[in-house]
Amino acid sequence: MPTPSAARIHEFEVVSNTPVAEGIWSLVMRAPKLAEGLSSGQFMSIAVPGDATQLVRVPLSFSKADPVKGTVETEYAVVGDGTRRLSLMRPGDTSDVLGPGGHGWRLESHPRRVLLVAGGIGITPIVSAARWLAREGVEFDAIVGTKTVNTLWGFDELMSVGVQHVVITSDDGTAGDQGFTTDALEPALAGGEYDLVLTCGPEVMMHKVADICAAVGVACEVSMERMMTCGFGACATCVVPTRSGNVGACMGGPVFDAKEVVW
Amino acid sequence: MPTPSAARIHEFEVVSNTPVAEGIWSLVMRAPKLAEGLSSGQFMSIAVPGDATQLVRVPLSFSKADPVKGTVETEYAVVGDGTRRLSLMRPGDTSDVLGPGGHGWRLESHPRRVLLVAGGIGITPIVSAARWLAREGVEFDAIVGTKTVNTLWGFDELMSVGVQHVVITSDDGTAGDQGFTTDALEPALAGGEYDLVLTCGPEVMMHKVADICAAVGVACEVSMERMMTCGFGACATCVVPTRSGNVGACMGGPVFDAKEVVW
Amino acid sequence: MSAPNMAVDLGGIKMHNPINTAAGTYGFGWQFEGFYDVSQLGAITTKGCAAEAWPGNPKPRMCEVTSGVMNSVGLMNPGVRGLVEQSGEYLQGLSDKGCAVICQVAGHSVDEYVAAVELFEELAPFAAGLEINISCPNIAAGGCAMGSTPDGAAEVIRALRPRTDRPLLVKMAPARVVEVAKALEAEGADALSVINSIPAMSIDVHTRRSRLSRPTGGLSGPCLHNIAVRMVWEVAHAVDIPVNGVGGVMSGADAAEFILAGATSVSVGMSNLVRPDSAPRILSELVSWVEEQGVDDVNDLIGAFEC
Amino acid sequence: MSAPNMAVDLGGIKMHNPINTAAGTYGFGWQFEGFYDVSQLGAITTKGCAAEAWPGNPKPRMCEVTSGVMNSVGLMNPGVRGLVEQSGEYLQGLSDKGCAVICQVAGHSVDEYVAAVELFEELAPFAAGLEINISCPNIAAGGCAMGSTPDGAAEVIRALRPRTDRPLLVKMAPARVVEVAKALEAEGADALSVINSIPAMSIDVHTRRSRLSRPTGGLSGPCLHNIAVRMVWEVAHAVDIPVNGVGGVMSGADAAEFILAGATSVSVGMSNLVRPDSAPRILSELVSWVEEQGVDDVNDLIGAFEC
Ligand SMILES: Cc1cc2nc3c(=O)[nH]c(=O)nc-3n(C[C@H](O)[C@H](O)[C@H](O)COP(=O)(O)OP(=O)(O)OC[C@H]3O[C@@H](n4cnc5c(N)ncnc54)[C@H](O)[C@@H]3O)c2cc1C
Ligand SMILES: Cc1cc2nc3c(=O)[nH]c(=O)nc-3n(C[C@H](O)[C@H](O)[C@H](O)COP(=O)(O)OP(=O)(O)OC[C@H]3O[C@@H](n4cnc5c(N)ncnc54)[C@H](O)[C@@H]3O)c2cc1C
Ligand SMILES: Cc1cc2nc3c(=O)[nH]c(=O)nc-3n(C[C@H](O)[C@H](O)[C@H](O)COP(=O)(O)O)c2cc1C
Ligand SMILES: Cc1cc2nc3c(=O)[nH]c(=O)nc-3n(C[C@H](O)[C@H](O)[C@H](O)COP(=O)(O)O)c2cc1C
Ligand code: FES
Ligand code: FES
Repeated sequence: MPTPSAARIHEFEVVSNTPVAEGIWSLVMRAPKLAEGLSSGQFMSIAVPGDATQLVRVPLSFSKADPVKGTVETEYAVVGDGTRRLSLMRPGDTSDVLGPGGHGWRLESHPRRVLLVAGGIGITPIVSAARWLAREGVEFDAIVGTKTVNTLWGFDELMSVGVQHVVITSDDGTAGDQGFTTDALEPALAGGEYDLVLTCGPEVMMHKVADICAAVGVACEVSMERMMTCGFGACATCVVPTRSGNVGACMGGPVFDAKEVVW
Repeated sequence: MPTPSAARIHEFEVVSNTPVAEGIWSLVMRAPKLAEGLSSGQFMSIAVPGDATQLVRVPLSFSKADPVKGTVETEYAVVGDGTRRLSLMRPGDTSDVLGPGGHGWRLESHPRRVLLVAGGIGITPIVSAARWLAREGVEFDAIVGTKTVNTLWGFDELMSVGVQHVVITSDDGTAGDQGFTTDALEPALAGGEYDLVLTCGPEVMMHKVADICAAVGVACEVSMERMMTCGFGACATCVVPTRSGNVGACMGGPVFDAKEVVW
Repeated sequence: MSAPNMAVDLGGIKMHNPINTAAGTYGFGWQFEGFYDVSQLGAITTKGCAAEAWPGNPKPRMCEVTSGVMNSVGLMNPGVRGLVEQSGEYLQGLSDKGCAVICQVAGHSVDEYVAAVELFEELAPFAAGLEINISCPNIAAGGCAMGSTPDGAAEVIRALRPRTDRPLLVKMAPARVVEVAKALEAEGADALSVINSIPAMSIDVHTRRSRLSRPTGGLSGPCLHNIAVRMVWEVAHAVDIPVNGVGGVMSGADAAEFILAGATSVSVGMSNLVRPDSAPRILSELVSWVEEQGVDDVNDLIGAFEC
Repeated sequence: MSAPNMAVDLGGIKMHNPINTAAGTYGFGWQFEGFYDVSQLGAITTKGCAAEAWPGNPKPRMCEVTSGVMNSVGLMNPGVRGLVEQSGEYLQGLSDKGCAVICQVAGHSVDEYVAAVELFEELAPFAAGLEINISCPNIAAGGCAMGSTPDGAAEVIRALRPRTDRPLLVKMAPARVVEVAKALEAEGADALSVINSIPAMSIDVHTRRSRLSRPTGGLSGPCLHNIAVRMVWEVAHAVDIPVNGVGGVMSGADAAEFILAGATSVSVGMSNLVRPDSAPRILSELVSWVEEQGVDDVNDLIGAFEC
């Protein structure tokens, strides 16, 4: 039989849940088995309480899984009703979470130096990637894009885990360079230092990142977002068109080899 | 134009909400305008939070409205999901309530002495009636029926407001006399002291009370329960068949002249 | 920016804004006067009335289900004469204030519909239009049974059309809507109300009995909203007469969805019952949406859904 | 008291209990093996497969609505060969453990249905029955378009009946269910699955666009449960072949409602997706209910609704 998802249902308890930037919250939950099982780039699907008419779980990446403390941390943008209700959860509140979900970052190319490219809330799995690269002893730099200075999160986290060099870009120039991550990407790749780019952010951004990498021949992995109903491969609502056909983002992804994706 | 309901939407805050007998809770809420407006035998419809799939309000009678403190008290039986969720409300929690609803006790016969007959949770508007009769200076006695001693509530309240004589009946004989309220009613009416009976309880009980009163020629008012959707006369889901046709319990009732009801 | 035009024309019924009420959830209008000034709505639709009074069905007439209610009221009504006696003066006043009064018409047979329409013609000068209910799921004859096939629906309107010059709306059942709508348009209906409650069933699994006094009832509420939006869209594409969207409207966004799908007006139903001040709130949310959309006339948004 | 008999016979498909799964919400079964032993269910129904693989529709394929989801997956599937290659061994094992494997069959035309059935005959010895999906709301041809009229539905089954001796279930659209069911019975269908998701529409009122990649999608979930119960009841009264109840089953009580309304078996759908361990929980709740009802055979409760 094909391999079923490794996801299980885990009860969790909120340890902390606080705003860390404009519209962005950081949730730390206690869920020991999940914390052990998650590998970087995977995701989890949270049953958010508070509105019994809304049954679908909210899929989120994580920035840190701490198997020792048994905790998982995620940063999320409040964009609609599910994430708004999530932001209302208080320390001690409980619910359940399904995970670990899908395929994480692959590093199949055994890179020597990695460039991380995050757009907006795409920073969450990028911070996780940074922690993991640091653990693996792979050097890395980062480009972090934000709308404006108030919506920026992740710089301190990247620094603390040992990023070498970070370029910040902002749409309005209030933080770092004015412009998009992709503006910073071309010059960064010009030096030829990188043999892998990991990226997460708006799909248009990731598409452009993928194109730029392809043009200069650098491997690229993208973390794709889709409307997910189940999160474990049963419903086919989350597919990403790839060169080998439609592939479910919740099992074959969310991380894909950028060359495989048909944008 | 015919007279619309006097009901309005009132925000309320829970003052206390505690179990007072097996399966019976007492809720005190602060809702000053409602407390001023309610007259005995009327009802209110509470929007109970906690399950967004359940939109219909829970209609409840009240046992005490205190215009000075601005509070309203009700005793309710936890019988299903709405009342279960109501029992989860904590002091300080808020929601809204629609009221006052309908017609209360009428006393149209200008009684000298009244007999109150309560079955089960029907005690709530009966305690309110007792307070009101006491205020009006009308003497009254009571028959209170309960399943068993643990589900009994209201005896102390009736005593404290000056009931002259109370007969308790219980299905299993654990409190007062074993039997039904109606077993106690016939002997009570035999003396000819009463010129009005007010009753609330299961419909079969009220029907029997009405028949007994009719047989001995004593006026009787009954407080009827119906599935209510609106509580203010707009939907016709709550009708009671009467000699003058179907009448909405939420506007023409919940209190009806027993002689009018077609059982 | 000046306030956008909200006035719409529902097949000859002039409404100063698109918000209407759903028959059976709004009594005869005056029930809501304690909560707000009803004349601010574009129209109200009164409870379906037949030529003679109907007693309706036994209790229980309502049960609550997931995100909705089921009812089996069975068109209990005071008859056209009863309506006019009890509420005629109020409705005339409402009409004088510029709120369109739509009177719903009930019947068990073509003859009964004819008799009711003739009585409305005679007694109800305040009626801006008549809504023919051929879709009540809770009566043994007439209603749903007639309104669920193109032939049955057409037969009723064919008989009524010559009896009145007033705008005739038809309240449609949630069945075969495209075929039925075309048949109704061909018979001269001026507008279509889409949809009535959906026949449904709720069983108490402990007693094995229906939670209503009849085996089935009509389902209302947000649970069916997206089904109704689809039906409005289908009907609006199939016919040239305007559509009044009905079903699960709890917010201005829900009303806007109907308008984008092709509805000229929108009826608030169950929402009136659970929160009596819903309709004016929904109206003001709708006005805000029209403003946000940057148009100066709500009519520019009717059917403006982009595929 | 000994445990009640839960085994039922769905038109020749032997199930050791009445719990089945709804096509499209259960993958090919193995997706759930991480959560529980799938063979404890009475049956599973696999994702609709056509003779050749289908890519399905573009994104977004899902949006959430009040107490439900809408999907426009469009029957993306690996084709019968793909199913057998990827999942055939697993499904054979499941069948060997006593869980009935029902394979759903998709097509855009009668010929495509025939081709798919012939492939299943050839390649899928594990199939206890075939469920013909003539009710997918998300494909341009076939599906709903064929299954919504008695003639269209009959035509498909007339062509398939001679090609297989296996039990043929038909997955019905939520439209004209009595007429369609009778037509299907007359053509030799062995059982009917009632209902597929209901065509619905959800519009983002800010962008004026559909929240799916197509204008409409299929609505699933508790929002439509009571509509489905009514349809099961109507169909069960209209035909003599057994019915599999589908729609909004989230609990044992929901399943029990279907059984009382006349269903022989019950499919769990959307509930699988939001809580992957739903089906065995629903089964155990159903067993408790049968015990509470004081019968020793679930078959005594089929259609035991009292009017
Ligand atoms: C694998 C994966 C990882 C993700 N990681 C993160 C993360 O770390 N931080 C973060 O802020 N967001 C993340 N997202 C996005 C997040 O799931 C959505 O923002 C969230 O579901 C929105 O829910 P809502 O009810 O608040 O908003 P809604 O009002 O429902 O929708 C707002 C927008 O969110 C998106 N969305 C809604 N529901 C889903 C769903 N079930 N699946 C996918 N997208 C949806 C839609 O594009 C929609 O337009 C991730 C999504 C996926 C698929
Ligand atoms: C005018 C009036 C006054 C009432 N006063 C009291 C009171 O003081 N104390 C008290 O305990 N109960 C009172 N009730 C009954 C109370 O409304 C129901 O017990 C309550 O609504 C049950 O809701 P639920 O969700 O807990 O139960 P459900 O699971 O919904 O139903 C349990 C039972 O409660 C009844 N019920 C449910 N909903 C309604 C409704 N909307 N209207 C009427 N009956 C319903 C039904 O008979 C049902 O079988 C009163 C009812 C009315 C109409
Ligand atoms: C209690 C109740 C009574 C109703 N009575 C009628 C009626 O008399 N005539 C009618 O056409 N529809 C009637 N309906 C249906 C509504 O008019 C409306 O079509 C349906 O409820 C869907 O809209 P909603 O979801 O906004 O309520 C009734 C609905 C309810 C809840
Ligand atoms: C994501 C998704 C995919 C579906 N795919 C199919 C399918 O391939 N074939 C089919 O007959 N029904 C399909 N359905 C419909 C279900 O089988 C079922 O009939 C419907 O969802 C109602 O049941 P529920 O409310 O329990 O989900 C699908 C439903 C969903 C939510
Ligand atoms: S979300 Fe269900 S298959 Fe991916
Ligand atoms: S509850 Fe609506 S009329 Fe009485």
